Amino acid sequence: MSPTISTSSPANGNVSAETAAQAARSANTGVQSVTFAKALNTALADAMELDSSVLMFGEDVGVLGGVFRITDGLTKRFGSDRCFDTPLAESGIVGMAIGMAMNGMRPVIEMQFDAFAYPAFEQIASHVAKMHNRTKGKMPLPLVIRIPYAGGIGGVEHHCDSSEAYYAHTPGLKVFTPATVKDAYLMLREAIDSPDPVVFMEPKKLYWTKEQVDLGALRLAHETAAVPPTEGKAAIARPGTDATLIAYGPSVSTALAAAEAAALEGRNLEVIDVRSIVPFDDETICASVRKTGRAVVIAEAPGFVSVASEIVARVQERCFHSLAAPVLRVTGFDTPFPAPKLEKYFLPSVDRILDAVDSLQWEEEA
Amino acid sequence: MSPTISTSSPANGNVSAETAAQAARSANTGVQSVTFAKALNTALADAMELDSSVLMFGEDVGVLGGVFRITDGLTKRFGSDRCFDTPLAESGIVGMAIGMAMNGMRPVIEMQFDAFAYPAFEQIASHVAKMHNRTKGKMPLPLVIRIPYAGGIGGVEHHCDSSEAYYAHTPGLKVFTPATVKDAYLMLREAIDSPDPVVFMEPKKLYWTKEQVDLGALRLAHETAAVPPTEGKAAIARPGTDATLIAYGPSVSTALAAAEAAALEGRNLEVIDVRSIVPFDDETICASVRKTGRAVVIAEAPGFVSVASEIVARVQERCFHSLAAPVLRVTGFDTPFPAPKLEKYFLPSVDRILDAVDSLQWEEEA
Amino acid sequence: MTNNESREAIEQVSSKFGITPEDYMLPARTEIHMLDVNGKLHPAGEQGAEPGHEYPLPSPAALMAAYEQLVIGRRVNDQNSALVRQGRMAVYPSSHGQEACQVAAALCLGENDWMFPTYRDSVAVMAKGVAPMEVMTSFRGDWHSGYDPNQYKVSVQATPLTTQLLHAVGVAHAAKLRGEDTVVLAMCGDGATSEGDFHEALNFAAVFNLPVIFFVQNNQYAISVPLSQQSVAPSLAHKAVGYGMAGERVDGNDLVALLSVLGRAVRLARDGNGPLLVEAHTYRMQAHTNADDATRYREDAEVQAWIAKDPLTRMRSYLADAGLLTEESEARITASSEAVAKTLRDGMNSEETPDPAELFAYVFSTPTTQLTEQAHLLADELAREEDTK
Amino acid sequence: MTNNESREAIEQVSSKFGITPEDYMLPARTEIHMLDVNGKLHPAGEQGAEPGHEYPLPSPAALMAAYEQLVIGRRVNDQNSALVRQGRMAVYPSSHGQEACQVAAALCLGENDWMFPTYRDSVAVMAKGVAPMEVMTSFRGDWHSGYDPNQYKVSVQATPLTTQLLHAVGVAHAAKLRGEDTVVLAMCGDGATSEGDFHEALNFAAVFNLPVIFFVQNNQYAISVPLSQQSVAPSLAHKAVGYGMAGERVDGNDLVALLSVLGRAVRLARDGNGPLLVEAHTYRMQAHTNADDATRYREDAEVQAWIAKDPLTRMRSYLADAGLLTEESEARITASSEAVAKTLRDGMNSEETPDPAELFAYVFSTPTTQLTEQAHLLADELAREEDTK
Ligand SMILES: Cc1ncc(C[n+]2csc(CCOP(=O)(O)OP(=O)(O)O)c2C)c(N)n1
Ligand SMILES: Cc1ncc(C[n+]2csc(CCOP(=O)(O)OP(=O)(O)O)c2C)c(N)n1
Ligand SMILES: [Mg+2]
Ligand SMILES: [Mg+2]
Repeated sequence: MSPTISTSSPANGNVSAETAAQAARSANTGVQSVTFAKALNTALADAMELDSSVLMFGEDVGVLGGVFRITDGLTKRFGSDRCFDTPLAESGIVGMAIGMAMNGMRPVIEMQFDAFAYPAFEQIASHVAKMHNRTKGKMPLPLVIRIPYAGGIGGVEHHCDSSEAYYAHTPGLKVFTPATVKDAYLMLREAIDSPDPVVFMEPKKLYWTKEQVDLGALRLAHETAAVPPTEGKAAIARPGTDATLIAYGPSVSTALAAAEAAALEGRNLEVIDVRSIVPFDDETICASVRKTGRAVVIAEAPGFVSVASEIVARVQERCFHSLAAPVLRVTGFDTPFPAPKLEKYFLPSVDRILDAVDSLQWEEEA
Repeated sequence: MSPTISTSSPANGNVSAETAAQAARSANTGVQSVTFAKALNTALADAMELDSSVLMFGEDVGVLGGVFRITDGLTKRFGSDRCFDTPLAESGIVGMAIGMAMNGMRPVIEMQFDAFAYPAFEQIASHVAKMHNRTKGKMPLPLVIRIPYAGGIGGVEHHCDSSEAYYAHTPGLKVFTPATVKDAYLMLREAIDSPDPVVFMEPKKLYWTKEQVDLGALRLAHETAAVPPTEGKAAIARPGTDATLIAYGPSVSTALAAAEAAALEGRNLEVIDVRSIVPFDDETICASVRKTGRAVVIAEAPGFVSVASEIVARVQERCFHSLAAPVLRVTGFDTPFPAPKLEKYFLPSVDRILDAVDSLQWEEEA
Repeated sequence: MTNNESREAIEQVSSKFGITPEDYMLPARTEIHMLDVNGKLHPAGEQGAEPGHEYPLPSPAALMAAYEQLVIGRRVNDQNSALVRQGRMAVYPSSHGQEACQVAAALCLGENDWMFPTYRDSVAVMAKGVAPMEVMTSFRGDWHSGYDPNQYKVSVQATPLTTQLLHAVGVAHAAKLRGEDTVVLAMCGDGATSEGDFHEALNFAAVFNLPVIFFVQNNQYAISVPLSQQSVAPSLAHKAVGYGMAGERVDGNDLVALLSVLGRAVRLARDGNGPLLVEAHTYRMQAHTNADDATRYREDAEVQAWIAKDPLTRMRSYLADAGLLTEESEARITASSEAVAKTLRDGMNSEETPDPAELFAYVFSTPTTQLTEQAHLLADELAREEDTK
Repeated sequence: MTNNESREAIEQVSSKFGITPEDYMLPARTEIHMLDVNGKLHPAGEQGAEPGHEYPLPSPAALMAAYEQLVIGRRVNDQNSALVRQGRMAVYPSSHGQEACQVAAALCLGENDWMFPTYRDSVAVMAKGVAPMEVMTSFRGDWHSGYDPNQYKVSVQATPLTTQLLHAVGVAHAAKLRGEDTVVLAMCGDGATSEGDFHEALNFAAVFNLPVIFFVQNNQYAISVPLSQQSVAPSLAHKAVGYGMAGERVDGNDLVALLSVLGRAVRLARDGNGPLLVEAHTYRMQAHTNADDATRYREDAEVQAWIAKDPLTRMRSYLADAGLLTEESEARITASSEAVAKTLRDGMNSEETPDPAELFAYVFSTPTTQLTEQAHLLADELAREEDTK
């Protein structure tokens, strides 16, 4: 390991890094078919290029590029001081990241799978979330914990947990989860820029989804602040009038599919992509529910004491008089995530969402 | 450490244990002023006396009797094979308890304070909660994790977390929390008897509260099944008609005080003590809300994605047409638990509950 | 007091061997190895043993029984990898190359002794007697675990790394409290030694003086991360002294040495001398799982070099040279390995699929009201689906 | 490669000392001690040092500076305990008896070096320069931490045991990546060594070859649990070899030995030889905190025996005998310790109370909409309360 860290930003005059950066930039120019994984990878690379204090580390993120290849090529491009493997210990990874953030770095760390972040829970709940507050802001912790989460990939036990509730319930953590390729890029850049710690939940079933996106333009838009921030901002994924489906991460596509199906039956559903669980966008969501008068919240995690519960609670508190029916939930069951052959029964499905929508007491309108 | 474990039940003919047991029993006979801590201590002793597979271990629970003295005297009475200190490692404590439960024991373990259970989070979420399910019931885990929790004692950082949401969200864990001296005894006995793992949350501010209780009679009632089970059963702590306050653990006394204050103003509030967070008693709670038409949920934990959120969500889903107003929450703020001098502002107070009750849209009745 | 018991045990055993406790706890200067790469027995003085670290040759019968399991183990690994390639099994982390460790881990234990395996230890699990199709339940994706741990004294194959070592400690502790002489063997990989639970498990076992063998298969990689980035200790076995227990390292591709080292460890543990840490040096010949691409992080030359150390060929040469392995016995062993392979193939063909209602059946001993409601929701959906068919 | 750097560093340093890497990593056969209980210097051959584990006597100036801090430290401990007894401070975990460790931990570091203390290390925190009243913020119950870690290069006093060792590793790693020669000293107790984070921190520091001194104050108890129930290792310093780093143990009531051992550790670490583990044997003379009752778990005789080893009297005798400590210097030192005590007493009298609005101000860099709403709710309540007064 070399004793000094060289920023690889072009300004620094590092020729080979500059070449790599240019090559990367030109490869990203123009509208192309881009995977969610590639968008995340590019966001990391762009952030690392811009700021030499951005580091990436975790298990298998170096030469291998991560088990999902999200960090592919970063070690090669930025060196093993900037993107590297650690010994196999999640509490160690988070704890070391805390110290690095205390000392001027902006670490981005990867937990290999959702359930494998649990060994780090004390470091996350007792330090990542609290250091800024404990020191009255004198010791902010700008770090990002990337967590591939949720199911839909036929994964075995411990590889499919939707663990966002644990983090969302812990004051001091921001919790983001993108559902589109474009948001994957923009929200990860925003997370890295954030002065506060962000738990960045990546729906692993989306890694291989594609969209037509111009990553170069997104970079420019982000770096010139030409795009509105996603932090604390839900997105209207599909405008509608009759009822609101509120979803995030892996459930947004299911909600959209349900809305398509409902449209065939003559119901025009609005779909909201929550995106930023903490901070939460009451405004957009309540505006939608006040307009439609009906809402279903969709999430993969077991429903009990979940983010979905919170959304239901908030919506009924704030929109009570606009509601024509109770706010319903379609969530994972209150069971451990099942083995691959059973996951289709566990996960919120289009049919289950349509059933919930059907039960929103439409008869009373008539 | 002696190689064999001797059951200290009288049947076994162990004279000194028998004498100790008799002494303990006669000391507990008759209605007396009993602290919450003493009720827990007696429940442990009674369970250990009855069943030699019940073990108690953790940090400082041996000679010291625990930092809250809940295990006081157990090592002396049952020997250091039955109640003992471990090295200082919470994941180790929970992990070893899992193995003991796999091999015929019924361990009861103490986490010294709420936030110090976090190092054990992986063992709890990935094994305690899942072993029974993973093995299709072939490997049940009858173990109890005792966690002193919540504030109200002027404790320093990490000593006052209300962490029940983390456990309640994790399928496979039962979560109990008593609010009365009688329930402290009965619910701990039930937890130890349960074939399923129970996270037993003890509101530490109640440890020194007293009630007139006959522990001997409670023991008999429990062991002859002469009392109805508390698992999955909420209690009506105060009957009322105008609105329902739903609380648990440390918040029940606050809710009762608020109800008393409201009574002076002519409002007759029903107070429900949830007791068993998992499984949850929809029946009792919904019956109350359907009757009163109004509800406020009270809990110390930060409100976002909390048990309180869940209760609000369930109640509005199930009682929507009976509700005259949204179900409101009075909870801890979405901040880390504050330093001692600020905790009074953080904790749900009688006034804050009364404010919430006042805003339940009474005007529309008139 | 527990602690005194541990201290005394270490002092007694080391004085029995005529060495200091520290010398007893530190591993012998080199790993223990008995067979060279050609299957020839190393001369006694060159087996790595030293005072207090002495290892006798196992009996011919034990060697032959182990060889049979070795052949079966290799067959199981290759059969399962084939089933995965054919898309008939969801995932299989192969222990190809590590079969000597797998077999020794199972065979060193008595009937009432427990084993705590990982995802990679299916061969050890079968060698301890678990029915092959019960092992396959999880790799087929039917349910998380398919056998009854109590029946076989084999815990579930652990996925969250290192967590199982603590369960092993608990099982041993419970047995000890009841006065049973159960020994527990807990397995993990080189990568897993970095987790905090490794530390806590070894310490608990030592402080409570429990009969647990911690058996680390150091196969040089944790997915893509080589040992050198996992630890810079002289060896993983050197960690033992930090807990007050004995550590030893052994050639993990040498079934003879493994049987001897693990066999002695089990005897020492059963006799009340407390836990031991055994590190076996071996190599993961294939990718981490079928989902992994090992060419991204290691050279083929490295893999090739380990072929020369294959545990199976070494053991076969040794047994043949020793006149223990005849053509008939070889044929019989091949036949029994083929029979296991057939069981696996046949099992994969059976079309049994799990019942969705079981989702709710085992969360608790009795489903809660909430779970029963959810079960009805699903049953109702499925019934309506049936109707519309 | 990181790992090679670590390995090479250990090989180089041990060959420089003319011993094997293993001998360098294992602690010297006995603890290092320089002053006997009467403050007489042990003869050089009886200080515990051995080849590769050699410790020079610190300079007179360094000893005098340390003695001053020792006197202040004792005064701070006793003043704070008094304030707690008087109900003027909420809680104070005293390091009475451990002041030599406290002082050496602070004084071995350079200005840009970082320290990671625990709840018990207030004296070390002050000795590193943190203003006394800023330390008191948390013990008064005003806020969780009262000083700016960056300003003093002193992290917050950690409560969740052992977690801070990993933060120390991170700080060292960041500094190293920027080419700075910062050394980091991370403190914990004997009990804390049992936590998994201890293992992970030492391993990370070793693998990345970071300049971190892990300094364990083994004061024999974790609340009520004696060391013998925490570990049965030959010593806690023996854990080092399991990570490939050097360990040493030292008399923790001997300020001279502590300064020498920690001073050398800092030099070795700064020179790129990687992390070190130093275990100091000392004793917690008072209860765990004011909330604890130590008579429940230890005999008074045991406590009394440690009075004879008091770090302060030993150091005073030595300096007086050596002619370094005169009546004037003693008077000056007493005066400066009284000044600190007065600052503490005065600080406790000031009636400043925290502003409830601050509850919401520091959760994030900017309060979220939700927090702002909640802040308004509270502000509104308080305003109404004011009104009704
Ligand atoms: C707590 C935890 N973190 C991460 C993982 C993901 N993971 C599965 S296997 C593995 C590598 C394990 O390496 P090693 O312990 O050497 O065992 P091997 O696979 O080589 O047999 C990793 C990182 C996991 N299963 N559990
Ligand atoms: C993770 C965690 N578990 C439990 C505790 C409660 N606790 C506070 S101090 C202490 C004993 C620590 O002993 P040791 O490490 O020897 O330090 P000492 O107090 O003796 O200085 C315990 C159990 C804690 N603070 N953190
Ligand atoms: Mg490995
Ligand atoms: Mg201590």
